[in-house]
Amino acid sequence: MELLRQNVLFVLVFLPLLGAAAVLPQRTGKSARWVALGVSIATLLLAGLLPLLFDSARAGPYGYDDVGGVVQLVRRLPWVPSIHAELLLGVDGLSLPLVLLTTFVFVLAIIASFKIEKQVQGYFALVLLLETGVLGTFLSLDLLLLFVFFELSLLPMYFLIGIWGGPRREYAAIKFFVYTFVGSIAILVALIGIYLKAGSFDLVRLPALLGDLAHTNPTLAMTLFGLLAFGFLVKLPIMPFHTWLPDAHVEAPTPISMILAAVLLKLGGYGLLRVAWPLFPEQALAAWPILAALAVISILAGALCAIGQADFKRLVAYSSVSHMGFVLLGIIAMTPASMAGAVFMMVAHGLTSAALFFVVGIIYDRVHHRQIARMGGVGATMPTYGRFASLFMFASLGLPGLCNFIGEILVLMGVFSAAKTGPVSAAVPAWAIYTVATAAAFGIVLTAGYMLWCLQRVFLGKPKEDTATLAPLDSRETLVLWPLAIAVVALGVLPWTLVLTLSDTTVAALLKVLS
Amino acid sequence: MTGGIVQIPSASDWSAIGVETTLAATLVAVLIVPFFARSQRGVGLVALVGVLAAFGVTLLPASVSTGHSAFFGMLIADPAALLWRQVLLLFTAGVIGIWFGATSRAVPVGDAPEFMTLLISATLGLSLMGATSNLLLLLLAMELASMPSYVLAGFRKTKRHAAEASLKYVLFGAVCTAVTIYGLSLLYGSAGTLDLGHWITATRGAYTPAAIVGVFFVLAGLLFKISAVPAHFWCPDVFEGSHVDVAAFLSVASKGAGLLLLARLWDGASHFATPMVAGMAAVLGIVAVVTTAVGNLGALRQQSVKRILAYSSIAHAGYLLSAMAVLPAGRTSLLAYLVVYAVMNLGAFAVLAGVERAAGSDDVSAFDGLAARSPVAAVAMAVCLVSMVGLPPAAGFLVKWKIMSTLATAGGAWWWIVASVAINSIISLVYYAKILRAMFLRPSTVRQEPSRLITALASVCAVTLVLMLIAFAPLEQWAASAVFWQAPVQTP
Amino acid sequence: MPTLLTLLLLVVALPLCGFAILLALGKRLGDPLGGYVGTGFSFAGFAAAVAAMAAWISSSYGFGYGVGPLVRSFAWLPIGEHAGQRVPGFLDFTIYVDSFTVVMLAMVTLISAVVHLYSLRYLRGDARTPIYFGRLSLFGFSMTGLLLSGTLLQLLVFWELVGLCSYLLIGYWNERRDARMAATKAFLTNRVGDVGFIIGLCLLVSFVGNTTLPDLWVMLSPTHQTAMSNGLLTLIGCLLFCGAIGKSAQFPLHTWLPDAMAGPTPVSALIHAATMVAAGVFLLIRIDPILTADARLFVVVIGAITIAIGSLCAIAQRDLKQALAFSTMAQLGYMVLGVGVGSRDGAGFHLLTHAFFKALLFLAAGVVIYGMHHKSRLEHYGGLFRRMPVTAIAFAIGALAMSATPYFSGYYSKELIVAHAAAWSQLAADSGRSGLWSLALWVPVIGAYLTPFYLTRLWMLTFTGRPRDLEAFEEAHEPGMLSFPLVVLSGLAVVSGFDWFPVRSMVDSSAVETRAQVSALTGPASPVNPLEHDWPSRVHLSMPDVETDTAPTSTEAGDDRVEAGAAQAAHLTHWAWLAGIIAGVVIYARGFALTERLARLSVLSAPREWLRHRMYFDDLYRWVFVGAARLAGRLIDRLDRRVIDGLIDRLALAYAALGRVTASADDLIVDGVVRGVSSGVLTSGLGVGQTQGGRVRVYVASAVLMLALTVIGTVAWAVLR
Amino acid sequence: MTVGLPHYLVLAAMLFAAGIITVLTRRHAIGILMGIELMLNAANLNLVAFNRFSAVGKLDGQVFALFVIVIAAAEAAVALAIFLNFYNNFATVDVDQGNELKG
Amino acid sequence: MAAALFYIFAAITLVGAIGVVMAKHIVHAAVQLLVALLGMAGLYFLLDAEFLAAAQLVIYVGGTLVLIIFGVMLTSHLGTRLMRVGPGETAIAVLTGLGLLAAIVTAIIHTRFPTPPPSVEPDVTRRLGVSLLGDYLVPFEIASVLMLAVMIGAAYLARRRPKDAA
Repeated sequence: MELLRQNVLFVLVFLPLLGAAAVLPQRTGKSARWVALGVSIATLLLAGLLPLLFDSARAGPYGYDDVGGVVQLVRRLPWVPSIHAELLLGVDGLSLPLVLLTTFVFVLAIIASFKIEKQVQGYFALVLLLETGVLGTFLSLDLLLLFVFFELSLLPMYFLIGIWGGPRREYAAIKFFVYTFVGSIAILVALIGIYLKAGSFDLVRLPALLGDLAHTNPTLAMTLFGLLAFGFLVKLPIMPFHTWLPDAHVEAPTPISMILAAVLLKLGGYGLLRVAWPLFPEQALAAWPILAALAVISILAGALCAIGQADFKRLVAYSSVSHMGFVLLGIIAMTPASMAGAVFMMVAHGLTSAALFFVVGIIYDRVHHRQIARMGGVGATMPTYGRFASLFMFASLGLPGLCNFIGEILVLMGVFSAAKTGPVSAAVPAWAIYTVATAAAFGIVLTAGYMLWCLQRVFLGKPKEDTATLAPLDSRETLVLWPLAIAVVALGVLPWTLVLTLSDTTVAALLKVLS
Repeated sequence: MTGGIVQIPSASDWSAIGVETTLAATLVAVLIVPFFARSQRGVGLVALVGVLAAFGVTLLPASVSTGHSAFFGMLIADPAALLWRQVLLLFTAGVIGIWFGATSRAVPVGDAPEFMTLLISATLGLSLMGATSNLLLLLLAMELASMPSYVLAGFRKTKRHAAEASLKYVLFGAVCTAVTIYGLSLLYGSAGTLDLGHWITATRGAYTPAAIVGVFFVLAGLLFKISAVPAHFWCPDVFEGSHVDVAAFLSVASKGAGLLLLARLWDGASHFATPMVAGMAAVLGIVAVVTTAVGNLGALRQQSVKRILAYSSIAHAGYLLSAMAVLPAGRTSLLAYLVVYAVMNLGAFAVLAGVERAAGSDDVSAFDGLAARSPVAAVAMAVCLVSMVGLPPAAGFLVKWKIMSTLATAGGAWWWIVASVAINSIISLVYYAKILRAMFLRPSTVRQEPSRLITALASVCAVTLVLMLIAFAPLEQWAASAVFWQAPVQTP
Repeated sequence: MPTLLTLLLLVVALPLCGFAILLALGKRLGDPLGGYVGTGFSFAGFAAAVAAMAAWISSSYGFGYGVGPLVRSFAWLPIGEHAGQRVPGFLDFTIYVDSFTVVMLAMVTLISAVVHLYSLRYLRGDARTPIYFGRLSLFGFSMTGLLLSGTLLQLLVFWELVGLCSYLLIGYWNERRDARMAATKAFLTNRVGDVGFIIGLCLLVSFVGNTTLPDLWVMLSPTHQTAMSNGLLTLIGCLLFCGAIGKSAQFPLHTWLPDAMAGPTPVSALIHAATMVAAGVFLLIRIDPILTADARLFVVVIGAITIAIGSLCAIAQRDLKQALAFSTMAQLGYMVLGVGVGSRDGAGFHLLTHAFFKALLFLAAGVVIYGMHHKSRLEHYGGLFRRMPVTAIAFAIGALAMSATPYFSGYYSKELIVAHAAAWSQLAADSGRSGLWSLALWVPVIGAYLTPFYLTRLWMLTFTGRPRDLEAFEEAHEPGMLSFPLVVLSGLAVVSGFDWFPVRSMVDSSAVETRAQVSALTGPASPVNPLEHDWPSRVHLSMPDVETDTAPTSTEAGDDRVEAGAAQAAHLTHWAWLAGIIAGVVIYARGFALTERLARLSVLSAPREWLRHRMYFDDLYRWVFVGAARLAGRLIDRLDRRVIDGLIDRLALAYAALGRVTASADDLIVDGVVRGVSSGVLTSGLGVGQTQGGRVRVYVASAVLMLALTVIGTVAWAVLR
Repeated sequence: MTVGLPHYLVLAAMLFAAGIITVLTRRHAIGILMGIELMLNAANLNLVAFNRFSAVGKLDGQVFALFVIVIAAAEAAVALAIFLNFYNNFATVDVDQGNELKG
Repeated sequence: MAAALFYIFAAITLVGAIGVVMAKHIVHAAVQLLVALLGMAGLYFLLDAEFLAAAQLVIYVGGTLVLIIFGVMLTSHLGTRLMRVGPGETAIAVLTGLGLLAAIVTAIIHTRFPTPPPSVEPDVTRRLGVSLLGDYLVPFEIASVLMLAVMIGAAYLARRRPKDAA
């Protein structure tokens, strides 16, 4: 048992990598697929162990479990002793839900990838490599290691879009790469500054080590925070750094879109929660007006953009921008509800966006285009599919009982209460908070607007020429849709039991650090 | 040391020159072998064995020294020199590997001995460059490194480009050498000694105007070897004109030797906190920034991968010089980067050699669809390129990080260089990505794939790069332990 | 107690089971069978509700009829307990049951059951009936869940779910464009209102950290320590009311309701007449204790405007269902106004009676439409009494009830509201308000005139005169299975107003129970019951800017006023009723003949067009909001692609250009600087035309030049120093 | 005024400058080489003069100068071979003609 | 006397050097170079470096210069006169050269070189020889390797390749 507790995270992170190594030499695409699926399922099962090993009731400070902190299953190995960088993995309430989401979505994405025919071994190896990168990012507690994994997730994505993508894949891949790389470099520079000031990369101890930097050198602290925030906001993405996202999504193959939306965007949010905020809470407060404006702009303009889209997938992509605005808003409000809402929103969006991209993929496989105007009545020709799609679209627009609602309402409640309690209330005038929150609340209407309008045009009505005869869902597609549907409903009904109970103590500990 | 009696070198003297002796023996062997066997590859094999034997010599306990001078102050045996020899010899072995994999069959009968002779004598010179601070030996070593290189650049003598490359190289080099020698004479005159170590400790960081002129002139010669601005012009043309193995050799061996020599001199001088020294550091910093920028910007619009790698090597010289500027603090980063740079360049050039051999062109388009043809080579190349960008999962990330953090530690104006490195990394991404794109995103145009040897060599490099990221500590310790030994000041 | 709770939960769970079964097995069950399953579950739900009502009335557990409400909380989202949340458990799952809840449950399940039964016949032959009944069951679940909700958040959850069901059922015939447009419109319009609701909710959370109803009442009362300023409380009240504006189709978010008639008629009866639209009023009744006088004024204004719009538009509609929809709007306006003027009981009472008679009217209209082969416009009707007498009588009963005919249920409930309105306007007059305030009385009174008028019009045009569409008339019929629900509802439409029938008494009792609960929460030690002065009583009068202790809001004074108001109201409404019916009979005795003639007068044609087009609200909204959103979407998208991406692309271009310029360091430095300087500056004109010089030489020259400049500079610096 | 170190040094500097100018003004490869020889001689003059005037006792400067002469010879040999090779390929020794590698 | 000799030799050297700079014909330049080298040898004599003077004459004049002239003859049956650059570039070159000259001269003038008492020691040539095999053993050997490499390299490049091998 002790052996398991000590090594489970390392095994979890590197299992997909081993899987990638196992996939490459497969002789046939078929065996590569099954090996990849097996590995991803094994990873999911292993991740499923974590909630059992993780003591979610432990309410301690934002520290390691050896002193009763919330970060558990910690394992450290030496890495670069001269700069005190370690191979340091650990899990807490912030990372655990995202790890579960990641492993879950990867299994589904791999099932969804069974149709890939081109260079199958390479494809699945890259997907598994990507999984290692993402899991590593979520589980690293060493800033340098986190950055390494963060970057590691960049390259496979570049290839996955660039090789298996649509007609403009090169453009999209390079745009994605350069955009996020610029963000990464910003993070890297910040990393150096942080290390110089703190002499450590230990994320959990850094807040204490950096303690008085805000007072001794406010300019430096602000610069470092700005660099970090910029890097992660690009990944999130927040307007106006978002333009890589629609292109990347439109060109990426369906499973990759699922992963990109469900998991990779979360790296940005996670980075903000794990790195930028705990390290520089005061700077985050000082930057509040800008960040809040960006969040609101993302919510509203993202939604308006989605209304204006003629391409189904672009629409869903812009909906991600809008939803990620809520995540940012939840993070910046720094109240228990808003933080919990942001964490939950990340998970919920992970499920709904993955599902929606898969929904788009299904119709694309049948009509070979994504023009909303040329679709119609799909609900009549493919009733089961229509029902699934409606479920996910309603989930995405925040219908109660489905998962996104919980995230949105918690974020909104949290932002409103930020005017009364928490660190933000002391730093920002209440009217500003109310203005931001009210503006964000109107995003709900716009979200409903584009989703319903899309639903109406694609799924309702009489079938058009392109959608008159469509093959029904095959078993593989159903196999992907069902788990997502169940998860979307289950998380909407039992948000606490399934997700938030894991994160609550960590959020509480984190808030102590922030205030 | 009066001139009357010839002194007998001691055992420690000989141990300091073991590598060079071995190389000289190899030289002879290479020249003799053709009399017995007219096999091209046999010659290569002999050279390879010789180089590896020399590497073996570096591993002998006798070669390890915490620092002493040998041959009456001519040579210095210290950890830094040892590190450089090890890197150089392994790298040269790698270059011979490239030669085996991509060139050997194309070499006209009878040319192999010449090639190997030149290569090994250049290696000998480069090896010595890392182990001396005597002005005379320094000059001879540089010349011994340079002159065979001039010929190597034009080794494919029926090719117009090769002829042009060697012409440019020799002219540029000769002028630089002449300037350097003039500078050396001024240095000699300003302190009356040929030992630069003594010279530095004697001047204590306060230089006369003549000495300043001398320093700049010598620096010009070293920058030529490093291919840094303003003496970088030769680099792209010569790389393009010469064969890949030669280009690979020049990119690391020649550059590294120059860097090590400069580091040795500057390491001694930088200890003194005088305006002159600070000014020198500033000059080096500016040179570093400009070099990086010129390298990266120059690479942007290139279509020839060889040229891209040439410009990239200029850029990397800039990164290395950035670390150089903050010596002695930057020594570990500099050496660690040098090691990683050698590995990643070897891997990239190996694949390039294989591709050029297969496709008959070094154009980016020759890389089209390499991932489909030879996935292993493509992945290895990708790892090397990613490492050059400075991204995980390759060691290039950590060493670039180390340079940046060293500069940042120095603080103040050095932050601008941190910014320069960061911005340049972004720029560099564009042209490296061009190759990545060709390899992975484009359909294949040619059928042939790089030879197994090349693929294996590149994979070894790639794996080494990844391993060095994971196990960075040993590399770092190695670099950290490679100190420059300073001869104690002798009272006249 | 367990029995009661079990029964209540059963009421909620049974429709959910029905939904689940229909969702899973619907396709296999097929047309009639799926319907039977759904109907069965709904009747079971009704049975459970009736049983619960019985248990409630006879309860002796410290709660129950006249004693106190049943409140049960379960942790649902205990966010922030570890972070030291000020009020823990603010996101609990709470069941709050009082007499009003119980009677509402019975009403909802009853009408739901009846509508299920009705739908079995109405939709016979439609292959997708399992889906229909599934959605109906989901609605049953959501609506009953809404009624049991003990926190505002929970209310919001079910609130949205009923909205979803409404969307799904309006759009049931989604191949019809009007149906799917109407569905989307309904959902979106409701969402606009919901934003207000959500903001209000969030403000509540922000200020008192709780949304549980009994707690809210206590915490927001003026004497409690977390008391908020009057202005803020008003704002919160208005925002929460926004939700009701959307859901109950109040001005200005009323436009979706007439469109919603595109759904099947039973759905209109259940959702858009009897239950869901009344949820807004239900919400208002729940938050009634925290509404300030200013908020009430806002509520009154909205209610009055809605009464006016609904009543007027109902006159001019040519479609039977649309006319009824506007009448629903008007009646909801009455309820809303009722809450505003302090007649919480009147509103609740009217809600229940209205549910019965309006469901009756819709179902009767449904029979007509079904009998006339889904022709719903009045032009096709006429003389149908002969063909469908039961329906005609049922419709007449419903119309009479709604017109507030004495001894019909609507009379009692509407009278109560008008009486309060009269008292309220009198209070306004006493405190020196302008005459405009008396509109709070006059608008309902005029509405009371218009209601019998347009209902008479509808009845006359449908059932009397000669048939206008003979072909359809010949085939018209009324199936018995459709008539049965009419009979049931007709009975209820009559009796539900009487005192012995457990409607009024239940509504009144809920006030007592609520008071008991508030006392229990503040505890016996508390010196003052925070709600002592003005609540709960049958009268709840308050006026903006009037000090509570001087204004006659005390129970006795209020009662006096209401007594006086009731007399005045009875006086006014009796005449209005009579006048309305007579006018209706006179004008429409001969079908459209007289109106056509009247319409030729241009004075009358313009208003008729105005009313027929629903006062052009729809067009206005379409132009302003929908158009604006799409335009903004398109613009921002363009901005995104052109400007932001354009900027990026342009940066990339500039970057490339920079690369091109600097990349050729050779060209630039060599041919540019050296040659440029030499030829341009020193020997102008010579260099450019010269043959391109060699390169290596210029390399050397550049390098030497740079070295020379450095050396010269440094030497100069060193020497001068 | 006796002839001292500065005289020699200035003369060497002049030679060096002459060499530089020669290098920069020749297109003929061998012409450039001659300029380089001049520069080397300037260095040699420096070395010998320094040895004579300011580093007496040892013969470092002279030895150095000797090696420079050797290097000069070697360099000339290599350079001429390369020129010849260039000439074989380009049929000229005009270094400006070697401009195919650029960019 | 020494001063006079210095000025004479200096003049010869300078004349040769300037001749090299100015010469229009490559062969003329070679001749001028010869003059400069001879002048240099004279200066070496003045500086008590007899062996070096001899080496200058033997190696430089006898070896290098001959090599250069060979080179000229091997390559210059084409036009050799016109290989000069344009006036603009010439100006730049001259300015650069003169600028450097000025800088160096300034530096020299402003530098105080160590001036130990001059001591004329005999046996320069012998001592040279000893130190070449003593202190300078390594450079001496390296120089030999260098010569070997250069010889092989130069021979390789200058060698005519059989037609078929290309």
